[in-house]
Amino acid sequence: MDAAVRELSYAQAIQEAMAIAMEADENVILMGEDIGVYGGAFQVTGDLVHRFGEDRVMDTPISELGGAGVAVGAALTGLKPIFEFQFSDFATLAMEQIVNQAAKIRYMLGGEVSVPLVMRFPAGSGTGAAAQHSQSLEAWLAHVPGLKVVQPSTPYDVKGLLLAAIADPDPVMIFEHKLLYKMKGPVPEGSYTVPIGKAEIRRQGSHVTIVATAIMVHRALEAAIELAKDGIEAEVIDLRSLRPMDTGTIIESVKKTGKLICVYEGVKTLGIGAEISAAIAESEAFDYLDAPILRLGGAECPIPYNPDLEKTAVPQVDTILAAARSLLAGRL
Amino acid sequence: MDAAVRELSYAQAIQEAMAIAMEADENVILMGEDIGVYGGAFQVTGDLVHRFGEDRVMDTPISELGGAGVAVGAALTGLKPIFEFQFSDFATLAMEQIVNQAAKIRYMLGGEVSVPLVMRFPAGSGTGAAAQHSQSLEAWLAHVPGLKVVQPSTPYDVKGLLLAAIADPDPVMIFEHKLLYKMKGPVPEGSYTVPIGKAEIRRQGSHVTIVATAIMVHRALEAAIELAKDGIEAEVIDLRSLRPMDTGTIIESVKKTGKLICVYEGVKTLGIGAEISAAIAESEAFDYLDAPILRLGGAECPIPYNPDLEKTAVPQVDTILAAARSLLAGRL
Amino acid sequence: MTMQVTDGGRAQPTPVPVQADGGSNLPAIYQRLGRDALRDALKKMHLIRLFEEGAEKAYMRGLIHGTMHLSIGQEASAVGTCMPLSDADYITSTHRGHGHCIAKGADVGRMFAEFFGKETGYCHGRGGSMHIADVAKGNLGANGIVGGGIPIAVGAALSAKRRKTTQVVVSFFGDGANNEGAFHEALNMASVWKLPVVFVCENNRYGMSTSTERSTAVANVADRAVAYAMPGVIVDGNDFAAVAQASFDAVDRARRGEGPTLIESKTYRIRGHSRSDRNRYRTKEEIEEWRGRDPIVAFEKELLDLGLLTRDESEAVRAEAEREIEAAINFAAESPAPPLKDLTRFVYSN
Amino acid sequence: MTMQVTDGGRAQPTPVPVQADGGSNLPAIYQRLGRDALRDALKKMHLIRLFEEGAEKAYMRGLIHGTMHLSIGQEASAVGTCMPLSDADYITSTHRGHGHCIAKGADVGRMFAEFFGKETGYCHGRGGSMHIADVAKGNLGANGIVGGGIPIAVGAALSAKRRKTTQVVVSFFGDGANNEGAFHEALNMASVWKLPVVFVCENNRYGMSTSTERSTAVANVADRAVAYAMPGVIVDGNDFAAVAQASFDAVDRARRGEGPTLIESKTYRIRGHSRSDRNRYRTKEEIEEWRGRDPIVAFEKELLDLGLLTRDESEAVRAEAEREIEAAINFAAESPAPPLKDLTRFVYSN
Ligand SMILES: Cc1ncc(C[n+]2csc(CCOP(=O)(O)OP(=O)(O)O)c2C)c(N)n1
Ligand SMILES: Cc1ncc(C[n+]2csc(CCOP(=O)(O)OP(=O)(O)O)c2C)c(N)n1
Ligand SMILES: [Mg+2]
Ligand SMILES: [Mg+2]
Repeated sequence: MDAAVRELSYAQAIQEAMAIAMEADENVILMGEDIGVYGGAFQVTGDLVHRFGEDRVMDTPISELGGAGVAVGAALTGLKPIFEFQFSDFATLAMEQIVNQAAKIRYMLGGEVSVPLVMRFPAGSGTGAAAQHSQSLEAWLAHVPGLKVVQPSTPYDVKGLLLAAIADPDPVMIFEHKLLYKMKGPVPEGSYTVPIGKAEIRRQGSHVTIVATAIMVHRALEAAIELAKDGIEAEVIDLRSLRPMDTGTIIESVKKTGKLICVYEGVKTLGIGAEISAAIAESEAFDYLDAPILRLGGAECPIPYNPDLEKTAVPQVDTILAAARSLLAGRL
Repeated sequence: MDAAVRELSYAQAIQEAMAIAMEADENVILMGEDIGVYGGAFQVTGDLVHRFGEDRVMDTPISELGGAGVAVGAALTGLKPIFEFQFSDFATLAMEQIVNQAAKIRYMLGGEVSVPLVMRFPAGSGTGAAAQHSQSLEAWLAHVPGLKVVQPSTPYDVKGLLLAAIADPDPVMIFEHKLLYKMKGPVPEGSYTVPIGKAEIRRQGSHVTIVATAIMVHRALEAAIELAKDGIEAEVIDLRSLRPMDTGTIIESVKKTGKLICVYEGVKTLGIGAEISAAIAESEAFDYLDAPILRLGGAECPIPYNPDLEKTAVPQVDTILAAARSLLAGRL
Repeated sequence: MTMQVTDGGRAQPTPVPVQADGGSNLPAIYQRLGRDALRDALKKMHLIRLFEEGAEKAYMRGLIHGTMHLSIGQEASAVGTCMPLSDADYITSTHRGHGHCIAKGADVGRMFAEFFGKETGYCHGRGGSMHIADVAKGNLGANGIVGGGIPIAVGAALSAKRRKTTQVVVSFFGDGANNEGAFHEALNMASVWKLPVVFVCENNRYGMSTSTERSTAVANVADRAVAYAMPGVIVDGNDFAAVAQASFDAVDRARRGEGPTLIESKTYRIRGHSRSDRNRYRTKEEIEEWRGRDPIVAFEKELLDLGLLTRDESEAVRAEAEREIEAAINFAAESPAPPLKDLTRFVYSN
Repeated sequence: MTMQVTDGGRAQPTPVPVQADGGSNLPAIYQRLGRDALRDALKKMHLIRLFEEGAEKAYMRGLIHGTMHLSIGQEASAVGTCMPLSDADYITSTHRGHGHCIAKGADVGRMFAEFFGKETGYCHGRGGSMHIADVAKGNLGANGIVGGGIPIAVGAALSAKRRKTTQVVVSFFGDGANNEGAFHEALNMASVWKLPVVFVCENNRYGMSTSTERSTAVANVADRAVAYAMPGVIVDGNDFAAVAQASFDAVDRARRGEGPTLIESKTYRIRGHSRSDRNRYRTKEEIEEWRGRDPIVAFEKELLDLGLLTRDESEAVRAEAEREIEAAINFAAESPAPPLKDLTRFVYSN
């Protein structure tokens, strides 16, 4: 990447994407709880309200179901709302509008309408906010046809994917890991998009494929550096899009490495790793597999409050290291 | 099974289980929309209101979120509510109470309470009710630690699993396929339980393992009969419990057959088959697999209204036949 | 009613002057609407009734799978409410939505085609009865989720306001829906943001089997309007003039930028909730009593009494409606089904 | 307050007779409560204030991860509301729940331990500040979901009624919560079923940064009570006597089987919403003004003026509270953390 490109935090990159879209199209509006003068619970909208006014950066009442429905209705009739859930956990209140309405209206109406809606979900654990503010529910939405679901792991990607989402005529759900908000990285100025539905190989390797999402991409990359010291070359793939999923890139990698580890923060059972694993196990890559497909996902419990327990509840660098080493033991 | 055992429909078996539990324990109550004098949208509660009174067979207002929350509060404080969603699709309105509260309260409170709650979800397509009344969302709930999730396929099992659920101190979610309600089968009188967490082998076979859920069990069994005519012996496993899942039974079967097909009605991507496949691909059974793991799930679209499209959207006997034949082609 | 629709969506009725025998008995709203509009309204009410009866027959003959929710008895409410609306105005509708759809100007042929699951249907056979929409005429769709359309309507109103049009949105829903959280959240936001939306609760006394007495803490749904600082209006939903008047008042108010109104239209569904209803929760007497208050009969009689319609015209209107329905059913029956290969078409735009 | 708790849960206060200088100025509720209960209430208010300040310091010293929501300024509301409740009565609480927990009789040691994530905490370190509960004392728990506790309270009330006890449930929530669908659905059901529950909205003027004017269509949350056909009562939430009186009235009514009440307790949170709050949505003047209405200062002064408390006693009450808090923090700091191997303990009962 161009060394001259300035660095932005993940949160700033999101804000910049929204500002660009709002400058370009006055039908783009932001909705959410405390996104105005407060700047958003994670300071993602920041000062946008001063730039675009309260009519376009709308604080909603604490009404997630109704708010989501308002966004759907607005999207159906000419606006392009970007709706922020304060924490992704609160989407549990709005699943009706997201799943029964936003995802299905176009289909139910035989293509006569579309729902150009973006929803943003601050997700994940690590902030000490306990069980009701730390969930990773992306797998739920990735299960729903009619939605597109992305989970960017870098400032560059979140800006590009958000701009792609805003340009997309269909509802796109963006899962943002809270621990990434302060992460910095190069972000070009101006408008660009990252295609929805494309994974990205973050590190090349020949011994094992590690497919990771969100913050786990960074943990996987850290683990890969350690593994390289043992002579294990891990290929790290950042999944980026959950629906549609870029199985092609994973298949090619597994054909090369013969081994697959999926790393994700959502609960292991039926988390996104279940789909990655199953997609590979039913693909042409099956014949290249020479070891079981491992999944490292969230523990089978709610996220605990105690910080040490909390860390134990989701994969860490060590978890990945141990898994990769045991998978490759005697197989290199 | 004892030939003298009378036959009941699946709906009658549910009703009988509820009546037995209500006779035995006056703290068992039923809640739901139109479950009283109307008898329930699918006539499952039937005349129970006349037997147990309106105080124990409570018609709620059309308030799924609040109703579910009331059930949680009642369960926390001495009652054992059985809450009926009129269609499982409406659980989208109550995910907050189910997932943030019912599933997590015991954990969040460090074991100081439990939530002995049963929720019933009429699910599935095939009734011409279109996209918002035909979903199979069991995978969502099976993703949530703190819940137990079952999906019985026979009148015998639904009675036994429901009685096990009522006796269970933790929240148990029962997915009932609407097309099964009228299906008849032998059901012993009196109280008995079917253990939560145990799969059942419905047919023995040595060439391929078919794991199916709900109505797909019957389609798989039909397909197995056809396959047997070609000399293909399919082992059909009825998963029954999604959380916890009985992977042991599947692993044993796959060790024998070397081939696995998962058949389920939920959307293929991240449906229950994803978990079955992934659980096997990471298990000791991996080394016995000699073909890709196939998944036959719902199409990647909302359930359409037109009846022929609707059928095409979920696996049918033919789908299973074709998949099994192609998987086994040249491998027998 | 002749309408001139401006860009912004304001309806410009050009009423044919009324010179009726009715004299001072003539409701002001009839004066405002004019003869043609009134006759058109009557025809729509007939179309609704005949559509529902046709649907019922088709169901009995096995032409339809699934279920259906008929609005027989509620025709005045649907048609009266839609009188002030132009095609540029929006409605959101419910599972019991055939009447709203016709009232908003839909073609009964495409409606039957949808009902029969045909490619020529409004939703290309993908949606069926519970999702019939007619976007060109401003009907954003029926909804299978009780209360699901209410926040969507508020969103459409937000959009109308933000895009600086004079479009108004009407959200239909039932008495049962008024206990959904979506109702509460949506009405609150509409009021806080002063949006051009009219909430029309068609109170037919039951949500499925559950009477409002057993489900709703207040005697009238409109009593809840104070909780949202908006006017709450109760009308006899079987009285076309009363409904139309209340709707005009609320729509005018919304167009003036004064915010939302909650109208409660008291009516009754003559048929069961859906095909599986055994009517155990209400008495035959109650049904008979309401059958006696048939809104079409009453409206027709009123127009005749006021001299706004002759017997011949009345026959002609009905006959025309019958012909349209017959043609519609034929069109639908002969239309092709969607091709199976198109199963996943329409999931995404591209 | 000396309580005798019967099986059924009815509180039986045995008040120490009040002979005060206050004479006819003495609020009736003080007569009812008696000196000991009043002094106990004052101590609880001190405990809450000191707990919050201790929490704040612990946070600053990095002893706590996560966030916290302090109720400084709202002490009279929490303590006053809980006066008529016995241990057998239930409450449901909120993210801003430390005060409710102490008011309901919790041990501050186990509370701090929970806050510090320790095994000795009320939730064995699994829940933290946002989930502190004290089931033995009837506190069913704080809740991280705005409005999440309201339907749960209604369920507990349903249970109390069905089990034929005289238990009453109080559901605390904020002004922001009154726009959640859960509020609407829960209040409606409580009213339709006449359940023994009291809804206490602690209106501190903001839901995070959003003022009630910008979020809520009505001037007072209590104005919404009519939508549920229940009494709506507004009290000065910083006036202990007013809160206690309103709570007794509502709880008595609930125990008599007459159904729910909605109390709006007008108060103010002096601190920011949580640690990340920069107070951009309100003025310093506003905060200062409310600081002048400190409920503890006012209550203490009132008790002194009425002769219900001497200066010495007042010092002693405060000193006792300080000692308890200090001991609590030490207990918490020295307590062991949960073992890592117990990560999935408590997910299921067996
Ligand atoms: C969220 C939701 N809950 C329940 C249902 C099932 N259901 C369909 S219609 C209906 C009754 C609705 O009553 P009301 O709102 O009064 O409308 P009406 O049928 O009387 O026109 C119910 C319970 C549903 N479709 N959606
Ligand atoms: C369902 C839900 N939406 C949003 C939030 C984030 N949140 C936490 S507290 C809060 C403000 C609540 O305001 P109010 O009910 O007035 O209580 P207060 O904080 O003023 O005590 C918000 C928006 C949440 N926890 N739950
Ligand atoms: Mg109704
Ligand atoms: Mg507040």
